[in-house]
Amino acid sequence: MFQLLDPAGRLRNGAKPPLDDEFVLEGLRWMLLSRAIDARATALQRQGRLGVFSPVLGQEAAVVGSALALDPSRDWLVPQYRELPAMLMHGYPLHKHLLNLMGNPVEGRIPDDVLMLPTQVALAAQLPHAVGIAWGLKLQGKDGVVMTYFGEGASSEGDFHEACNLAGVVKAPVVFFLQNNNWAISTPRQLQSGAASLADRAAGYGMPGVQVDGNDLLAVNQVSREAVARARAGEGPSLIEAITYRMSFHNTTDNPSKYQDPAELEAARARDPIARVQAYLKGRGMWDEKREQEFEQAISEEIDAAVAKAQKAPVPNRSQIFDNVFAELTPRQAAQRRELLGEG
Amino acid sequence: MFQLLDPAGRLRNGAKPPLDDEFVLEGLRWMLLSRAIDARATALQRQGRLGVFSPVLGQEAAVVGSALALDPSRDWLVPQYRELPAMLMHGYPLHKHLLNLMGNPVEGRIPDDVLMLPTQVALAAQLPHAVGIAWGLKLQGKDGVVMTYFGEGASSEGDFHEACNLAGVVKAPVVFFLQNNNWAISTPRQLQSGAASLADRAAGYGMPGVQVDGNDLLAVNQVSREAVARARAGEGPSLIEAITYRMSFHNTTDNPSKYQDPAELEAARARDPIARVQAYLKGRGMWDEKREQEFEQAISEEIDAAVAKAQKAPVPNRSQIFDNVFAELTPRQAAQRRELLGEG
Amino acid sequence: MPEMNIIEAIRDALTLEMTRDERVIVLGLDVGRLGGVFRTTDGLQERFGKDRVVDTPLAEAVIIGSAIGLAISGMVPVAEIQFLGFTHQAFHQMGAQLGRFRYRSRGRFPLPVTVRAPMGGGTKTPEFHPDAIEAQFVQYPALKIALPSNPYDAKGMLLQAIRDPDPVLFIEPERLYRKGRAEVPAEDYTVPFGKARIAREGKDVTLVAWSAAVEVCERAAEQLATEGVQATVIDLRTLVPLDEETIVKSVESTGRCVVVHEAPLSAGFGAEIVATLQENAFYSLDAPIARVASYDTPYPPASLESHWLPSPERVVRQVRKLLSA
Amino acid sequence: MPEMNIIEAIRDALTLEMTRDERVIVLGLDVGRLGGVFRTTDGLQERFGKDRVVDTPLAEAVIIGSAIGLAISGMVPVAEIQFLGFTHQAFHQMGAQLGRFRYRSRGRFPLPVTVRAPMGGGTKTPEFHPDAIEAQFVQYPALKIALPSNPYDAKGMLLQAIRDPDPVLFIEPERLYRKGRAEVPAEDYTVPFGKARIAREGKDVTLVAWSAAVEVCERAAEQLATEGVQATVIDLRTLVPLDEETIVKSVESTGRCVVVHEAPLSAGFGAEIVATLQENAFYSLDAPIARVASYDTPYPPASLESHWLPSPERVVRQVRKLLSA
Ligand SMILES: Cc1ncc(C[n+]2csc(CCOP(=O)(O)OP(=O)(O)O)c2C)c(N)n1
Ligand SMILES: Cc1ncc(C[n+]2csc(CCOP(=O)(O)OP(=O)(O)O)c2C)c(N)n1
Ligand SMILES: [Mg+2]
Ligand SMILES: [Mg+2]
Repeated sequence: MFQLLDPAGRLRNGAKPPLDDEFVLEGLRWMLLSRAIDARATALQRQGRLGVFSPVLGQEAAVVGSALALDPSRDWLVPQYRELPAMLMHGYPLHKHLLNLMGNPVEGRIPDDVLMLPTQVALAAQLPHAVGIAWGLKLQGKDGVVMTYFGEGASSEGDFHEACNLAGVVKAPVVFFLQNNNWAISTPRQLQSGAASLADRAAGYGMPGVQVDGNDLLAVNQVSREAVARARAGEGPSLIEAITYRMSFHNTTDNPSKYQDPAELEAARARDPIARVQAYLKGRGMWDEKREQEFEQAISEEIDAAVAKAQKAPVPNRSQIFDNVFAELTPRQAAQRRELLGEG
Repeated sequence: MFQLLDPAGRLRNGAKPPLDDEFVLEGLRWMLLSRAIDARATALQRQGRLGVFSPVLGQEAAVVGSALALDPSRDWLVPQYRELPAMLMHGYPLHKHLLNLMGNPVEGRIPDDVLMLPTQVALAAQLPHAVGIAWGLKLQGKDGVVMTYFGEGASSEGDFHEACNLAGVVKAPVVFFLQNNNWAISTPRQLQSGAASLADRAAGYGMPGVQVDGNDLLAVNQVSREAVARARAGEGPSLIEAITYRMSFHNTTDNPSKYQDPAELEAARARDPIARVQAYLKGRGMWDEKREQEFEQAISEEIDAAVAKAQKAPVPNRSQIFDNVFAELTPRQAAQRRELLGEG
Repeated sequence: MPEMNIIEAIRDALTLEMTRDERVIVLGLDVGRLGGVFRTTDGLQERFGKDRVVDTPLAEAVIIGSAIGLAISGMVPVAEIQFLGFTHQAFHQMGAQLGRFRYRSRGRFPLPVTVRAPMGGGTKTPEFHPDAIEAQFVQYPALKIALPSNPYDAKGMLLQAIRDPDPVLFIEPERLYRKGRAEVPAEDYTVPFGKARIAREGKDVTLVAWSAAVEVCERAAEQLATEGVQATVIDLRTLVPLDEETIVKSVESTGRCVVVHEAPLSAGFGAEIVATLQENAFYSLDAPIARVASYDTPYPPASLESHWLPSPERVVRQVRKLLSA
Repeated sequence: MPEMNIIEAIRDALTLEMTRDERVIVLGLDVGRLGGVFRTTDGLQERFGKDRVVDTPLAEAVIIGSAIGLAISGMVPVAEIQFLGFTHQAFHQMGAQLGRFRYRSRGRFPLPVTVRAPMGGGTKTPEFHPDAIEAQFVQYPALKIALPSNPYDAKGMLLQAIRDPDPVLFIEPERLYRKGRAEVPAEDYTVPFGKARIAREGKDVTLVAWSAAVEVCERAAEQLATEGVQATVIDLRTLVPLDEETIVKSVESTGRCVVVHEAPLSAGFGAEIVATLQENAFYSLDAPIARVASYDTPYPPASLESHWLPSPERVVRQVRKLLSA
C-alpha cells in the first residue's frame, strides 16, 4: 500500500510531497468543509428538513486528494454518491446539492459549465458512462480525463468488470477510483471479495492498479496525478484502490451498532485523515489553533449561506413531473399532464 | 504458459506425463470422436437435417484434457456450447445431443444420473449457476466439484466477474475453464480485452489462475487435475485459461473468410492438438496406422448408430409446447393449450 | 392470535420454514448481521447460522444465478433483492434463466427458488428503488408472481412460495411494511396462488388492485361509501397465476370496473386486466373499464411523488366519472 | 427508385447519416469487419474507419452504458445489440439509465442514442434470441420504441431515430430482413414517430400489429378478402409514442378489432392497445376486442415454433369468431 504520510503526519523516509503547502492547505480546507457539511446535513436530516444523507466522514483524504488531481475546466467527474467534496471542488454549488437532498432536484440541475454527472443511485452503473465519456473525448481529440468513483461494494457488480474491460481495449482516458471504506452498508470487505487486493484486478484489464492509503491526502494525490497524467498522455485507464474507512453510518437510515465492532471504529478514528494533514501542516508551521478557528468560521458561514440559499429556492410544483421526460411530451403524456393539472 | 508437450509431440525437458498411456489413448479417442462428429454434423446441417451447429475443431485437447479430470459420478459439468466431447464423457448420449440440434430437445433431456446442465445460449449466464451448484454441494457436505466452460468472449460479460467473485468468497469447489480460442464470432482476442493474460484475472477474486497450452492434452489435464483436487480439498475455485484456436467457423451460419487472415489459420493448423497427441503416442509405440484405422472405424460406427437412433426418436408434437412450463399449468395456459389443440 | 405487521409476518414465515426444512437457505445483501435493510431477516443468522443466512457480495445477477445453482444442487433458496428496481441488474438471470430452467431442461431441473423484493413508492426512497415493474416479469411466462398486501397473506403466501416447486417472484409492499398489525395465526398455513381476495363487497363498481394499491382502493371505497356508492375491492394476490374467474364474476355483477396500480400506465399489468375483462365480461359492461395508475414518466423527485402515485382521490374521481357515464 | 430489402435499407440509412453527421458512431458485437451477423453494417468500417464502426468486447451492458457516455461527450451513438433477447444483459442500463438521463439531470443531459436490435422468431434461431420483449421497455417510460415492418419505413425511421434528441429503441423484424425488396428512395427522408401506417383498408374489422406481425395480418387480410371480409391492417410503427387517434378512428368505423403480436399473450403490448381502444371506442364496439399472440410459455423448440407464433390462420379464425359474435 502506497503511503507518503504516516498516521502521525510525518513524511515517510525519503518521501517527497507531491503538493506544495498552499495546496495541502487548500485540500485541508475542503476536507474540513466536507466534515462540517456531514454534521450539518445530519442535523438537518434529523429535523426532517433533508432526505436520506450519506456522510463522507473518514474518507475526506481519498475524495479530496483525488479530486485535487483534476482540472475542472476540461476533466469530467462521474460520482457514485459519497464524494460531495469532489463535486464542490469541480464547481457544483453546495446549495444545489442540498436541494437534491431536499427532494428538489429541479433546482439542483448541474450548471452547464460543470463537467459532472449527477450522483448515481444504481451502484456501478456510472462506470460504463465514465468510460463512454472518456472514449468520446479521445475520439474527438480533446485532452480531458474522466475520474469516476465507486465503493468496494459496487466493484462486485458486473458493470465494474465490463467498464474496466472496455476501457482497457479502447484505452479510454479514465481513472477508476475505488473507495474501499470496508463497508457496503453492513457487509464487510472480507465478505465482498476473496481478493487480497482489489487493485490486483487491474491486470485483468491491461491497466495499472495501485493500492494507496486512502487516509493519506498526499499519497492519494500523488497516485491520482500519475493516473490522470497517464490518461491525458493517451496511455489509457488506471485503477486506484484507496484503503479508507467509513467512520460513520452508511446513511441516515442506518444504525451500524447492529453490525460493527466498536473497537474497529476506534482503531479507524486513530487514523483520521484530517488529523493527519493537520499534524503534517503543523510540523511545517502552516497550521495552528488560530488558523483552525479562521477556517471553521469561514466554513460555517459558507454552509449557512448555502442552506439559506437552498431554502429560498422555488418549491417544485407538480407540473414538473412531466418536465424533461422527452424533448417533447408524447400525446399520451400531454393528456396525463392535463389530467394532473385538472385541465383534462 | 504451461506446456508439457511441444507442438511436435515431444515431452518437454523434465516433464512428467500426468496420464499413463492407456489414459492418453482414451483421450485421443474422444478427440477423434469429436472431430468426426464435427464433420458429420456439418454435413448433416448442410443437408438441412440439423440446425445451427458449432464445431469443436481445434479445441479438442482443451475440452477433453479438462473433462478427463472429472469424476462423472460426483462432479458436475456446466457447459457453454462448444464442449460436446466433455458432455459425452460425462455420460450424455450422443443421439440426444443430435436430437437437440434437430430441434427436438424433448427427447434430448439429460438423463437423471448425468450430472450436467444443458448447453447455455446466453453467454456467461451459466457461470453463476456453476457457482451455485458448487456452493450447494459444499453446504451439503458432498465432495463433488463443478467444472464450467466458457469462451474468452463470454469472459467479458458481467456474469463472469460476479460468479468468480462470489466463488472466491464462499470458496466454492468450482473450476472456471476459459477456452480462449482467439475468436468470439468475428471479434479477435485483442479486441476482447486489453489484458496480457486472462488468467491474470484470478488474483482479483482470490483464486489461482493459470494459463495453459490448450492444444496440449497432457498439460491441460495436469492443470485441470490440480484445480479439481484443490476444489475437492475445500480450497476453493480456480481459473484456467486454455490458449487454443478455433480452426473452423463459429457455427454453420458463419463465414470466417470475411474476417480471418488465412495465414493465421495455417499457423494454427500446425499446432493441431490431435496431431500432437498422435505424435506423442507414436513415440511411445502406442499409435500407428492400423490403430488409427481401428479407431476411425469404431468411431464411424458409433456416430452412425447415434444418428440412426436420433432419427428414430418420436417427433415432437405441438402439445409439448406446454410441457414443463410449470409443474402444473395455470388456468390461462391450460386454456391456451386447449385452443392450440383445437379443443377450446 | 398474535398480531403482526408485514415485516414480522415475513420473518415468521421464514423462521417457520427454515426450521421445518433444512434445505432452505436465505441469501442477499445485508440479510445476515443487519437482518436486512428492512429487518425482515432480523435474528435469522443468529438462529440458523452463517451458512444458511448469507450476506452475499453486492451483485444482483449472481444472487439470482447462484440461487439457480443452489436449487439444482438440492437446496431451497430464498434470495432477497434489496429493492425490486435492482432486479434489473439481474434481469437476464430472472426470466430467461430462473424462469426457463424447467422448460429448457425438459423437466430435469425444476427450480424451487423464491426471490423476495420490496416494491413501491410513498416513502421518499430515491429513484429506481421504488419502481413498480411487476408487469415486466409477467412477460416472461414461467415465473409465478405473488404480491401480498397484508400481514396474513404475507405469511401464508411466503410459505406457499417457498414450497412451490417453481420459481416465485415475491414482491412486498414497502410502504405497508409497518403500517399496523393484524391477526396472523402463529401456526403453519399457506395461502394458495391464483385465488384473489375480495377485500370488500359492493354492488356498484369493482376496484381491482394488488400490492400497496389495494390499500389505496380500500380508502377510496370508504370515501365512496360516504357518497352512497358501494364498491367491491379485489386484491389479486398473484398476477401469475391470475384469478380471472373472480374478477370476471364481480364485473359481471357490478358492470363497472377501475383497475389501480402503482406502475406507470402504459403497458402496466392493468392493461392485461382490462383486456381480459373486456373479453370475458363484454356484455355486462355499463361503461369502459378505467385505469388509475402512475403517469408515464420516470419516478419523480421525492417531493412530488404523492402527485404521481395513484391516490384514493383519483380513484374516487374515476368512479364518479364511470357512474355518470 | 432503387429497390432494397430491410437489411439494405438499414445499411443505406446508416451510410447516409454517418456521411452527413460525423458525430455518428456505430458500436456493437461484430459490427466491424464482419458487418454484423446479419450484414446490416457491412462495408461501414471500411468506409468510415475503425474509430466510427467499433467491434466491442462481448458485454451488452457496457455497449449501452458506454453509448450513454459517448452521447454525453458529444457523439451520436448507434449501438447494436445482436439480438433483442440479449438486451436483458443490459436491462439496467436501458430503461433506468438510458431512458432516464434527461429526467434525472433535469434536462442537462439529453441522450441522442439509438439502440438497434433484431427481434422475433420464425427462423429457428435458438431460445432467447427471438424473444419479443418490446412491452418490457414500454414500462420504462422514457424510451421511444420504433419497429419498422418494411424497407421504406426501416430507412426513414432509422434516420428519424438517429436524429431524435431522445433515446430510441429500434427493433428490426429479423424474419423479414431479406423477405423481398421494395422501392426505397435513394435520398434522405424521415418517417415521423407516432404516426401509424394504414397498410390496407377494409370496413369489416381492424387488425392492429407492429414489426413482423404486420405481415401476418396482411396475409390474414388476403385470406379474409377471399371470404368476402374486408380488413383494415394498421402498422403501429412506434409503440412510444402511440398513435391512438388512427386506431381509435378505425375501430370506431369497423366496430371490431384483433390485435396481433409475437410476444406471449399476458402483459404483451396488445393488452395496452385493447385497454386504450375499449376506453376510447367503447360505444362503437360490436364485439370484444380480441388478441392473437404467442402462448404463455417460454420460446419453444425450433421444430414447434410455427405452432407457437401467431399465424394468419389463427387471425382469420379469430376474425370469423368476432363476425359471428
Ligand atoms: C445496484 C444496486 N444494488 C443495491 C443498492 C442498495 N445499496 C445502496 S448503497 C449500498 C452499499 C454500497 O457500498 P459501496 O459500493 O461500498 O459504497 P459505500 O456506501 O461504502 O460508499 C447498497 C447495497 C443500490 N443502490 N444499487
Ligand atoms: C449474452 C449473449 N450475447 C451475445 C450472444 C451471441 N453470440 C453467440 S456466440 C458468440 C461468441 C462467443 O464467443 P466465445 O465466448 O469466445 O465462445 P466461442 O464461440 O469462441 O466458443 C456471440 C456473440 C449470445 N449468445 N449471448
Ligand atoms: Mg464501501
Ligand atoms: Mg472464443
